[in-house]
Amino acid sequence: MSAEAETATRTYRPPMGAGWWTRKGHYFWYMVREFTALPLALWLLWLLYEIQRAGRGPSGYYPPNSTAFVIFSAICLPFALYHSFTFLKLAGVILRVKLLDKPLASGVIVATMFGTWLVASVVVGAVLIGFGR
Amino acid sequence: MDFESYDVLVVGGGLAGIRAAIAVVEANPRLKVAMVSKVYPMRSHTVSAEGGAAAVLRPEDSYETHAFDTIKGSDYLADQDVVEAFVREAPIEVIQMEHWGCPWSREPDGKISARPFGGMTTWRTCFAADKTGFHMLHTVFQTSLKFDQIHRHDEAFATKLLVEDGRCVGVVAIDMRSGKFDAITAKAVILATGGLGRVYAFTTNGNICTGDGMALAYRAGVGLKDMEMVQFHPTGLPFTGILITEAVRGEGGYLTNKDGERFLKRYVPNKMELGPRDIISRAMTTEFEEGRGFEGAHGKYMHLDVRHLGEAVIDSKLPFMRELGREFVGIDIVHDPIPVRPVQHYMMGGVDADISGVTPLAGLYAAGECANVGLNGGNRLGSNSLSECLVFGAAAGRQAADYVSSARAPGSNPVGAMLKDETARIEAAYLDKKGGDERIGAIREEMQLAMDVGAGVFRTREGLEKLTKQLGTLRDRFEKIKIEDSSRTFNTELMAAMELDFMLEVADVITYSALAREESRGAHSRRDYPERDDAKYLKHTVAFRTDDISPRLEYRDVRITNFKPQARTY
Amino acid sequence: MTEQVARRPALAHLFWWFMFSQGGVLAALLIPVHIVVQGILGPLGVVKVVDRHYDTWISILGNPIVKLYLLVLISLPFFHFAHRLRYLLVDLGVPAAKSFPAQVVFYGAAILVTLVTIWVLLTTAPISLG
Amino acid sequence: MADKRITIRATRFDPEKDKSPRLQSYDIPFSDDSMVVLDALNYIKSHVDGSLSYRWSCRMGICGSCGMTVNGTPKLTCSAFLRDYWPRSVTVTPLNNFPIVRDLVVDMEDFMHKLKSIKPWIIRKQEIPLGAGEHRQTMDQIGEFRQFSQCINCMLCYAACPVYGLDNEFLGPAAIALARRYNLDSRDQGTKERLPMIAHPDGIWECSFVGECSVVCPKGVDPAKAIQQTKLDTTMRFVLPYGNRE
Repeated sequence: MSAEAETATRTYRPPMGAGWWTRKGHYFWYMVREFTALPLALWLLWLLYEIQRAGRGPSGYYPPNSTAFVIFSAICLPFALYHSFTFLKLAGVILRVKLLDKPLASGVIVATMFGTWLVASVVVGAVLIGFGR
Repeated sequence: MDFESYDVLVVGGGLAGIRAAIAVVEANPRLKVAMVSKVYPMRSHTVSAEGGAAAVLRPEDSYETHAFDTIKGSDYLADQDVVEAFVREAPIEVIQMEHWGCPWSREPDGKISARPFGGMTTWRTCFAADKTGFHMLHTVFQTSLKFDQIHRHDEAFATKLLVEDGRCVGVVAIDMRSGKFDAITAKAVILATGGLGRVYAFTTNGNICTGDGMALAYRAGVGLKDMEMVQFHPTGLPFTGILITEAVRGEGGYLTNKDGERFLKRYVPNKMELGPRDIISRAMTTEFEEGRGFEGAHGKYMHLDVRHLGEAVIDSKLPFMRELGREFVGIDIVHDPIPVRPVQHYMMGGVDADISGVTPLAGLYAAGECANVGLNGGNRLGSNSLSECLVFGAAAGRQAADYVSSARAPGSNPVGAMLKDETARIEAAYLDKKGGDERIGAIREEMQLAMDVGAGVFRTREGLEKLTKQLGTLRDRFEKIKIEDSSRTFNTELMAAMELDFMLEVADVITYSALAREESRGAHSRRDYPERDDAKYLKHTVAFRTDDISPRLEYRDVRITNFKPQARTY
Repeated sequence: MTEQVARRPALAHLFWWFMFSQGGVLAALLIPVHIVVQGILGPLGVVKVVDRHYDTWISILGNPIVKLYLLVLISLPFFHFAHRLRYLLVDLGVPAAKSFPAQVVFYGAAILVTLVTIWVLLTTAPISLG
Repeated sequence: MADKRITIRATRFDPEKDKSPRLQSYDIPFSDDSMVVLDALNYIKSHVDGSLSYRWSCRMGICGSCGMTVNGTPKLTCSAFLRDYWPRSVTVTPLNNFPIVRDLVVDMEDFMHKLKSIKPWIIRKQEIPLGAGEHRQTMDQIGEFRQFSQCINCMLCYAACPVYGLDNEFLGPAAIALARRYNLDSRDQGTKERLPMIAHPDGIWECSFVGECSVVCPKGVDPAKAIQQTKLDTTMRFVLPYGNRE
């Protein structure tokens, strides 16, 4: 079609609307996935604050145990798990690993990702608990 | 008045058209090419071709056998010099497609693989799984994008060939988007508009296959050759007409009737499922008539059975068939037989053209299904048509490029007048017409059903004569059609009306050509003349338009070189 | 399309996406266990956790490997978060979040968090291998 | 059996008359269980209202022209069966994220430009002559790109992509998948030449991996995967010391 014709006819462009992500379950869960960044960021900032607080010396240190904090963590946890689950699954799908010149099935890669998650969690958990008193 | 002017104009954006356009700029990179297509090129019906493209590539194979298979398949109606040139060019074109990126299926050593096909004595059908046409079309279309000399006019419908001083100098086309009429001029025009399957009700052809190019040429005074030769493919899905590729039989599928019997042993005992399409379609029709077909909600059918091939072979060689079965019939071909019945598939006939696509009208060329270069005769062998599009598309492109180096540019004065006349004609006939009450859809459906009955697998004098009367009545009713769509923007109803006008024209030619050929040859099977008659009809029918209802028919000798006609048994 | 000629791979985008993906992996692998142990089980007294007592906490914070681990754990995910939150704004109909100033703000914040983390880790507990 | 009927609501828009699109209702016979949404539209055009405009051709899911939004989801109408909706009504609207030209017809010129911009053809430093025969390529090598070569340009992925909907500058799923198809072809040497377009700010980086493109793709192309893999490969080219090679 010539450029002239393109301008000669009017088209209608339906507006997208900021609420597009409410139209479909898949879009909604995508937005939830992206939103996980916010609670996780807040939780890490708390951790950073905790570390900084330890630097003020032994006299004023008290362990973190307010109910509000537990509730905050409990809210963050599902977001963290959702992030882990989606990220590892999607990363597993897109990664291409060749073993002996044969491409590895993505199911195997996803399983490996989840396995790594499990091992990392056990190791970190063991350190956090093992050095506790 | 100034018009967009090119050196070569290609009408049609399928495999033959795009191949021709590329051939023009390869022959001379300074040439400006226009490609006018009523759809975006990748929608062209080449996309639906499944099985493969024939070419002699394996050392065990030979040009002679490919030529002989093609000529025997044509029931000796092919021009043998054309076939001999074709079989030599086909491998070069298949390699060219490979260089352009076509994902041909391969042998373990990385060479292009081949599969057996109906009527071919050896494996020579190159394939890209079972989406060969799709892959070839997208490959050649995407490759064409690198040539800035090719200017596309997508979704522009050509309504008339511009003829000035006895030579073709362009087309009048309506831009679908704006509804604007334009004269697109060029020193040469290549028609590559594809087939006319929509003349029939039960067809594998897409909605766009309406014989436009044939009608355009016919109206410009060019003859249509061998139009009685309409191919019926044995294996279409009932109701939709979706094609189940011959490759299913090539890979070892069985055709069985309701008694579970491989009935082809009575018709083509030596080739069985690898017999040619015309004979197998007749065999199936005969079985139906004798009560050995399955009865279904959409008519009689046979079983095409690939269950014994196993899932691995099906998934590597016939994945699209499995997809189609799942998607459109709700069966898994790994576990269920496929219901099939004969379906209109291809037009052997077409615009009278020679080995280089040259038509009798100076400056006009034709290639692909819309042309008849003399390759397919009375029956085309499966997988010859994709190769034909490449070989003769390229030939027409080269020939046109050569011609335009010495041709002068069309003058704008007569073109301006012709554009005005054509615009006035269409406006009067369709857009500004008042008082009509006939629906396009109704006339089209009646034409299609009448063609199915009157000009189907088997024909008779009574049937064909009745059909000419029906078509005449429909033509009269067409004069009284009503266009409800008054908009200029993307008026598909106007396009459908013009397509129907073209279809009524070519349907007439099919019918009169079939009526006059009083013998049975290839796909043209007359109940009243069941034998081939070489003494009278080893000839091409060439139909010319007259002011009368019926065309004027001429006969032209078939060119025989090395293969004397003999009985055609398989 | 004449603009095509001027097009170059966007190396800045490439770098930020690389950081985003690294941060995403780390966040996915490590954050849940920290939340579970330090955020829920510890405060509820279900298990003994290293941050429940000043001396265990400060001694482990002195370990250079732990410092490095915490730096990676805290800073890298922020590049992930910055990227996601920037595009979350785009998704919510704020195309300005694609602009260069927005990139400076979001990725700058991640860099800032990294610097603060380094400072906190260096000033909190003296490095000791004990 | 009583005559079954079904209600089809279709978008009508004539730029010469209408300011904005509206829905028109048609009550038509649902005479055969094999009927698809496209058959319903064809029935309307042939028997009820000849002015309804839409594109279609092969009605076997390969030409890619009959993509529309059916009850909110982008679909090829030739393979969307009425029986899956009946007795509910079926609402057919044009593909989202494209300008509407007329009724159910959208403007896809934008994609045609984008397709060309990613150089979807084999690029070689040195062409081999035709006389030398074919390039050797194993089925495993074809397997590397086969999935991405299945794209029929039906535009369902663009209609499903909110990134494209929010900003049409985004190169989009099909174009990137096709670029990857050529990049992964053992015969091609053009990855570097395609890079400026692919790794452009409006290219792969804009994709936030919503993934709906892959959900709606009727041919299993998985453009989302193609895009993320291209991000990863492109990043590795620059991050790994030996990455920026051809």
